[in-house]
Amino acid sequence: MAEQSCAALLLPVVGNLSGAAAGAAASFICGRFENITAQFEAVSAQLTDTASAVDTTYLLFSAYLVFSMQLGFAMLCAGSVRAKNTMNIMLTNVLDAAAGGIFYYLFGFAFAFGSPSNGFIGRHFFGLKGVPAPGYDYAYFLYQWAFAIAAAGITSGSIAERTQFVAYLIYSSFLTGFVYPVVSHWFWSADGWASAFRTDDLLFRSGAIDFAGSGVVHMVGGIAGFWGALIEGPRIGRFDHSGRAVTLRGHSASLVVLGTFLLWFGWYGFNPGSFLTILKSYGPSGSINGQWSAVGRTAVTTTLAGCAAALTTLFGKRLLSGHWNVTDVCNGLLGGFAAITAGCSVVEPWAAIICGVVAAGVLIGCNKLAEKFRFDDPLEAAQLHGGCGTWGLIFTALFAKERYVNEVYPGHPGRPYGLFMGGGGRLLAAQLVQILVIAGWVSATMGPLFLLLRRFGLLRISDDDEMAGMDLTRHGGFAYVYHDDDSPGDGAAGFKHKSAVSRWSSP
Amino acid sequence: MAEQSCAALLLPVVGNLSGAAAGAAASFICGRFENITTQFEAVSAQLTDTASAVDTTYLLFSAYLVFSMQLGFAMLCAGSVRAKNTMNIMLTNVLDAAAGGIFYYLFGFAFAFGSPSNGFIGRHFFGLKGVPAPGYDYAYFLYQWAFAIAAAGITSGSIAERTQFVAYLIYSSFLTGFVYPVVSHWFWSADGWASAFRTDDLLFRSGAIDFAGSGVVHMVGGIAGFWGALIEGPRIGRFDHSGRAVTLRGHSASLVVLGTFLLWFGWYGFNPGSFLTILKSYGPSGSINGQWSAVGRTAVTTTLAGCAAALTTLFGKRLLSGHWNVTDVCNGLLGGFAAITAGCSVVEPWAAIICGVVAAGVLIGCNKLAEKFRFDDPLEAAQLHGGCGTWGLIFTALFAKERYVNEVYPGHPGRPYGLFMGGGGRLLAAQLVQILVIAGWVSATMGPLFLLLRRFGLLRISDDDEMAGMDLTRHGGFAYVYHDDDSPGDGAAGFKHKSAVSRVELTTAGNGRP
Amino acid sequence: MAEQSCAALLLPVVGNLSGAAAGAAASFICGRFENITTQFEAVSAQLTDTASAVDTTYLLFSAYLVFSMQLGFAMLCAGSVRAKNTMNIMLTNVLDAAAGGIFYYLFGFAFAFGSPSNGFIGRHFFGLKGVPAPGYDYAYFLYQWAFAIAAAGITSGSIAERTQFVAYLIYSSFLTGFVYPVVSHWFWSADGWASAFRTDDLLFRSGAIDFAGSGVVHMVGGIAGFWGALIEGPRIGRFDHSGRAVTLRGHSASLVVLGTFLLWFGWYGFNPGSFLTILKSYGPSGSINGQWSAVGRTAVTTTLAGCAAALTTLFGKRLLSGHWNVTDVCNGLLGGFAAITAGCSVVEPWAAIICGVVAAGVLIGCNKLAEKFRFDDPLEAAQLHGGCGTWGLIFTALFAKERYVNEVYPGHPGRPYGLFMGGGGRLLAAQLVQILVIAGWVSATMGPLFLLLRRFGLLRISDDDEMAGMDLTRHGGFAYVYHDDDSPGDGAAGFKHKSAVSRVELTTAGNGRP
Repeated sequence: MAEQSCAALLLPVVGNLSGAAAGAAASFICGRFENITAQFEAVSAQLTDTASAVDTTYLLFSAYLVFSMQLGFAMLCAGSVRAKNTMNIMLTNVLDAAAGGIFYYLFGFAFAFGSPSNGFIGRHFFGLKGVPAPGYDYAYFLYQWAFAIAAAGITSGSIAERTQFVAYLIYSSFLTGFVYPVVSHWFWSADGWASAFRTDDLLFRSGAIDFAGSGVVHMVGGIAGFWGALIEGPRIGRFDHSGRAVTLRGHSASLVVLGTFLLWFGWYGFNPGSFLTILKSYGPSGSINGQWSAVGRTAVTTTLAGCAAALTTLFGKRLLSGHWNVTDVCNGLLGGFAAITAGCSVVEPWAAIICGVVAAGVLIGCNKLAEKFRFDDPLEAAQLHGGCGTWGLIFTALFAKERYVNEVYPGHPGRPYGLFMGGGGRLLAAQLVQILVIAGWVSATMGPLFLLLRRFGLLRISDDDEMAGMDLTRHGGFAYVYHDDDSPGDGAAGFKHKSAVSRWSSP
Repeated sequence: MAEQSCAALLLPVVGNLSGAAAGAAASFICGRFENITTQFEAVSAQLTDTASAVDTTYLLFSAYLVFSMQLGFAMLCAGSVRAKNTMNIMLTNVLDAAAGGIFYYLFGFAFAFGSPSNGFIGRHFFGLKGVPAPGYDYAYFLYQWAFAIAAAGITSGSIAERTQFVAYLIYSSFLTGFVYPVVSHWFWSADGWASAFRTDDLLFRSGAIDFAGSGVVHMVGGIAGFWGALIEGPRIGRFDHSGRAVTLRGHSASLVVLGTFLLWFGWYGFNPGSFLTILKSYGPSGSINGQWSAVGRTAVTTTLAGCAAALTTLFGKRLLSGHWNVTDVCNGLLGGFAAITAGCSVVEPWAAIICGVVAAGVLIGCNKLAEKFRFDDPLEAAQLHGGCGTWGLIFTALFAKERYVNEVYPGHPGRPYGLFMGGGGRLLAAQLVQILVIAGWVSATMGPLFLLLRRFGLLRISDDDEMAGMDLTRHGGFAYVYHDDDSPGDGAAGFKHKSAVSRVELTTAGNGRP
Repeated sequence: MAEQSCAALLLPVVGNLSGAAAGAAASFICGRFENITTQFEAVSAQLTDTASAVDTTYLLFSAYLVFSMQLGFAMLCAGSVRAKNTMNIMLTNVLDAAAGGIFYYLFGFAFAFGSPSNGFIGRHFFGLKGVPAPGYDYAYFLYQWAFAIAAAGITSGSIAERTQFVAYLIYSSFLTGFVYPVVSHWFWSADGWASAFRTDDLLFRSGAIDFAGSGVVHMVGGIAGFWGALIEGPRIGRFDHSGRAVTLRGHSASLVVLGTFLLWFGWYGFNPGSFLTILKSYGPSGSINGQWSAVGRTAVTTTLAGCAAALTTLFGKRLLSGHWNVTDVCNGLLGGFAAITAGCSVVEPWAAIICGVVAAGVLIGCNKLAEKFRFDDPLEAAQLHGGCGTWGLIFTALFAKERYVNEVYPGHPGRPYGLFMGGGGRLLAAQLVQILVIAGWVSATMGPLFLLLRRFGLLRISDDDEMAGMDLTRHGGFAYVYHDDDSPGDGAAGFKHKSAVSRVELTTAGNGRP
C-alpha cells in the first residue's frame, strides 16, 4: 500500500524528466521509506520482546520470593509449637507446597484463571493445556501457585498440635484445589463477578479492590483455620480447670524470628509482585511516572505498615503484659503486613502507617476475644490473618487514593475510591460485600468438611497421642536429638526424650 | 556508500532544474536518510545494551539464588548429622564456598570454559585474565562458581561424621579445582566433545543434553561421595553386631526442613537460570514465544517434579515404614529436583511429574540397596544425587520434546529428541555415554585419591574421636550451649556436654592413651 | 521547524513542474520524514521506559537482598549470645528494621538525600514528600532504608547481653535517624562535602571513594558499638579475677553459620546493588562494556575478598589456637566483606584477594588488642566492622584502578586513583580524612549519648538480671522450651530452665524483694 502510493505520488513529478534515472530516483526514495517502515516494525517487535523479558524476569523473581514465604511459614510454625509436634507441623508445610503444586497444576489454576469463563469459576487451562497464551504464561502460573500454597499454610497453623495427619491431607487438598481457587477467580480473574479488573459491569461500578489478597488469601486461610480450631477445641492444658488461659509456649523463639523475617522478605514478592509487570508507563512515555514507581511505592507502603504495627504491638504489649516480647512483636508485624496487602498499591505511605497501627490493635483485640471465648489457635492465625485481613479490606475502602486507583485499575475514569479521600462509599460497599462473601463461602465449604471429619473420627488425635506428641506417635520420632545415647548399638530408635518414651509406652 | 549512491541517483533528476536549489534538495533528502540510518544504528545499539542489562540482571540474581543453595546444604547437612559433629560439617560447607571461590577463580573456570580450546579441557581465563570477552562476562563466572561449589557440597554430605578435616581440604580442592571443571567442559562448553552446544561434529549427531547438571553436578558429587563413603566404611554403630541397620538420627529436623526449602528456593536459580539469558525470541519477534516463556516453563517443570517426588515418597514410606516422615519427604523432594535438572528445559510439565514419581522410587530403591550392602551415607547423598541424577539423564533421553529441544539447542534442525516422543534412540545413546563417562572419570580420579588418603592415614578419624564427636576434638567445642554453667569464671572452655567431656576423658584413660 | 525547512527546500525543485502533483510529492516526502521523527521520539521514550523498568527491577531486588541481611544479623546475633539472652537480641534486630522504617521515612532519608541541600545535611523529602522526583524514586528510598538498618544492627551486637532495653530504643533511634543519615549525606549524596559524586569542588579534587559503605555503614556501626561496649564494660565473667579472658560461647553455632550465609547472600545486594542502575553503557553503545559488566565484577570482587579472608582466618586461627573453628571462619569471612565494601567496584579481582587476606589479619589483630585491654564485644562487631571497615577505606586508596574509577565516578577526567596503581596520594588523603571524620563524628555524638544514659542509670542492667538472663527478667521467658513440663496445667509460665528460675527466686529473696 505505502509503496504504491509513494510511487504514484512521486513518479508524475520526476516522470517528466529523463525516464530511467527518474524511475530509479523514485524507486530509491520509496524503497528507503519502505525499508525504514520495516526497520521500525523490527524495533517495535524487539521492544515487545524486551518488555516480555523484563516483565517475566520481574514476575519470576517475585514468584521465587513468594515461594520463600513457605519456608517462612514452616519456620514460624515449627518455632511456635512445642518440640514434640515439630515434625508434624513442618511436614504439613512441606506438603502444602508439594501437594499444592500438583493440585494447582491439575485443576486449581484452571478454576481460578481459566479464561474465558463465567463469573463464578474458570474452566480452561486444566493441566496447563493451552498455556502459554497471551497474558497466561508459565511464570504467571508459578506466581499464582505460590499464592495458593500460602493460604493452606495459614490454616495449618490454626489447628496445629492436635489434628490427625489424614485430616490435614483432606482439608488441605480441598482448600488449595477448590475453595481458594474459586475465591481468587471471583476477585482477581478478569471474568470474576466482583473483580476490579472486569472490563464492564463492575460490582457497584467499582469492584472490590483486593490487590494482593488480604481477603483472597489471608481471610480465606484465617477463616478456614477459625472453623478448624473451633470444631477441634483447645489443646489439652490450654485452659486450666478454672478456665484461665495457660500459655503453651512454642519451643524456639529463634525459629519464630527466622520465619517472621523470611515472611517479610517474601512479602516483597507478594505485594509489589502482584503488579505482574513492571514495564508500563503511566504518564507520557519517557517520563518518570510508570509502574516501576508504583511497584517501589507498594514496597514502601508494605514496609511501613509492618513497621508501624510492630512498634504499636511492642509498646501496647509492654503496657498490657509488662515485658518486651519478641514473638508478640513478630505477630504484630505480620498482622500489619496482612492488613496492608489489600490496599498496598493504592494508598499513600502515610496511610500505610495508620493501617499498621490499627492492625496491631485489631490483633490484640482479637486475641483478647479468643482468650475470653476459650478459642485456641496455636499461631494466632485466625486472629491475625482473619482479623487483620478484614481490617485491610475496610482500610482500602477508606484510604485508596484517586490517582493511584486509576493508574493501577485503568480504563474506568471516575471510578470510586477511598471514603476518607473523598471518593464516596461505593468502594466501601464493594469491600463489605467481599468480606461477607468470603466469610460465607469459606464457612459454607470448610465448616461442614471439618464437621464431617469429626463425625468420622478423623479430625482430632487421641489424648494420649496429644500428651506424648505427634512426632513420637505418628512421625517416627522427635525432631531434635541434642543428647546422644552414647550407645548407638543398643536400639534402633535413638530417641531423645527418654521420659516421654517411657510415659507413652506405659499406658 | 549509501550517501554516495543516494546523491548519484537523485542528482540527475533534480540536476536539470535550478542548480543550487536542486543540490540543496538532493543533499537534504540524502542527509535525512543518512541521519535516519544513524538513528537506527543508535537504537539498535541501545537495544543491545538493554539486552545486556536485562540478561545480566537475570543471570546475576539467578547466581545469587544458586549461591543460597550453599546455605541450604549447610543447614541440611547440619541437621542431618548428630549434634556432636555439627561444627565440622558446617565448616566444610563454608569452606566449599570459600576455597571454591579462590580455586575456581585461579584455574577452575579456565579449565571449564576457557575458549577456544580442545574438547577435553579449557586453557584460557586463568585468574579471569581476558574477562570480559564476548559471551564471557563476570556474571557468568559467578554463576558457574555457584555451580562448582554445589558439587563439592554434595560429596561432603556422604562422608560426614567420620572424615579428617585435612582429607576434606584435599579432596574438596581437587574436586572443585579439577575433576568438576573438566566434566563441565565436556558437556557445557561449546568446545566440549560431548556438548549439545557444539557448532558441528555432535556426539551421535546429538550431543548429551544435560541442561542444568543432573550429570555434571549431581552425578559428579554423588559418585565422588560414593567412593568416599565406601572407602571410609560406615560410621560406628550404623550397623549392629548382627549387621542390622541402626538409624543414627540427625540432631535437628528443623534444620533439615530449613535446608530443604532453601535448596528448593535456590533451585529456581539452578534450573531456569541455566538459560543464562532471558531476552531471546523463539518465534517471530514480538510474539509471546521466547526464552522468557521457556524459563517460566522450566521453573514449572522443576516445581512439579519435586512435588511429585515428595508425594510419592510420603505415601511410599508410609506403606514401608508406617509413619509419615518429614525428613524422608525432604529427601524425596530433593531427589525429584536432582532428576529433573537434566531435562527441565526440554520436557512438558506432565512429563516432569513422571520424572518425579520415578525419582522417588529410584531413591527408595537405592537406599534399600545401600542398607543391604552396609553402605553408610549420612545424608543419602550418593543415592540421592548419584541415583536420581542418573535417572534424570535417562529420563531426558525418553521424554525430550522436539520443539523444545530445537528451541533450546538451536542450529541443528532434525536433531534427535526423546525416544518416547518419537525422536529415536540417538539421544539415549548420547546420554548413556555421558553416564558411563562421568562414572568412569570420577571413579578414576576420586577413587585413587581416597585410597591414597587412607594409605597415609589421613582419611578417617580415630574411634575415640568419632565417639566423642569431632566438634569437641577438632573444632574447639560443641555447636550448642543451651544450658549455662552459671559459673563462667571457673574455666576457659564452657563446654556444654559435661557428661560427654568426662566420658571422653574416661574413654581415653581406659585406652591407656593420653 | 524541520517540516518548514523540508518544504522550503523541496518545493522550488518540484515547483517548476506540474503544480498540484509537485506539492503532493513534496508534502508526502516531508510528511514521511516528520512521521519518522515522531516514531523515533516514541522509540526513544519507550527505551527510556524500558531503562526505568530494568533499573528499578534491579534496584528493588537488590534492596530485598540487603533487607535479608537483617535476618542474617538476627540469626548471627542470636547464635552468638548465650541462650538466656536470645529473645532480647532478636527483639533488637526486629526493631532495628521496624523503628528504622518509621524514622527513616519521617526524617532519616530527608537528612541523608534531601536535595538540593548544603554539604552537611539534607532538608527535603521529609515523609517522602516530593517523591518520586527524577533520580529519587520509592525504590531508592527502600534501598537506602535497608542500608540504614544494617548500621544499627552492627551496634546492637557490640553491646549485647548487658544493655537495658530502653537504652537500646534511645541510641538506636538516634543512630538510624540522625547520626548515620548525616554521614551518608556527606559521602553519598551529590551535595555531600566529601562525596565523590559532586559535580565540582571535590575534596582534594578526588572525593572519598566509599562505594557501598565500608566507612559510611560499617565504621559508623562499629565505632558506635565500640563506645557502647567500652562505656558499659565487659560482661560478668568475661574476664576472670586474674584478668584472663574467658570465652563466653554463643549458644548455637548453627544459627551463626545460618546468619553468616544470609549476610553473604545479602551482600550481593549491598555491594553490586550500590550501582543503583544496571543499564548504562561505558564504551560505545552496543559493545560489551557497560555497567552490567561492572556489576558482575563487583559481585566477583566481593566474593573473592570474603573467600580469601575466610581461608586466611582458617589457617591463621589453626596456627594460633590449634583447632579448625567455624565461627572464627565466619567472622573472618564477614571481615573480608566489610573491607571490600568500599572499593568493590573500582578494584581488580586479584586486588580483592589481597584485601581479604589483610582484612583477616586486621581482625585477628583487633581481637588480640581487645582482649589485652579487656574490651568485651560479644559479636566482635567493633573489631570486625570498625577495624576491617577502616582497612577497606585505605585499601581502596591503594588499589583503585584508573579505568574503573573513571567509569564508576565519571565526569572528572584525570581524577586520582590508587596509590599503588600509580594514581598518586590524593585519593589516600581523601580516604584518611573520611576515616578521621567518621571516627570523630560518631564519637562526638554516640559517646556522650552512652555516657548520658549511664549517668541516668539507663544503660546497663543489674548484675542479678545479667546472671539470670534478660529473657527471663524482661522478655517474658526463655527462647527455647525443648523439654516439656508434661503438666501444662500447673503454672502459667512453662519455663524451661528450672534451675535458673529457682536461682532467680533465691537471688531476689536474698535481696529482700518479692
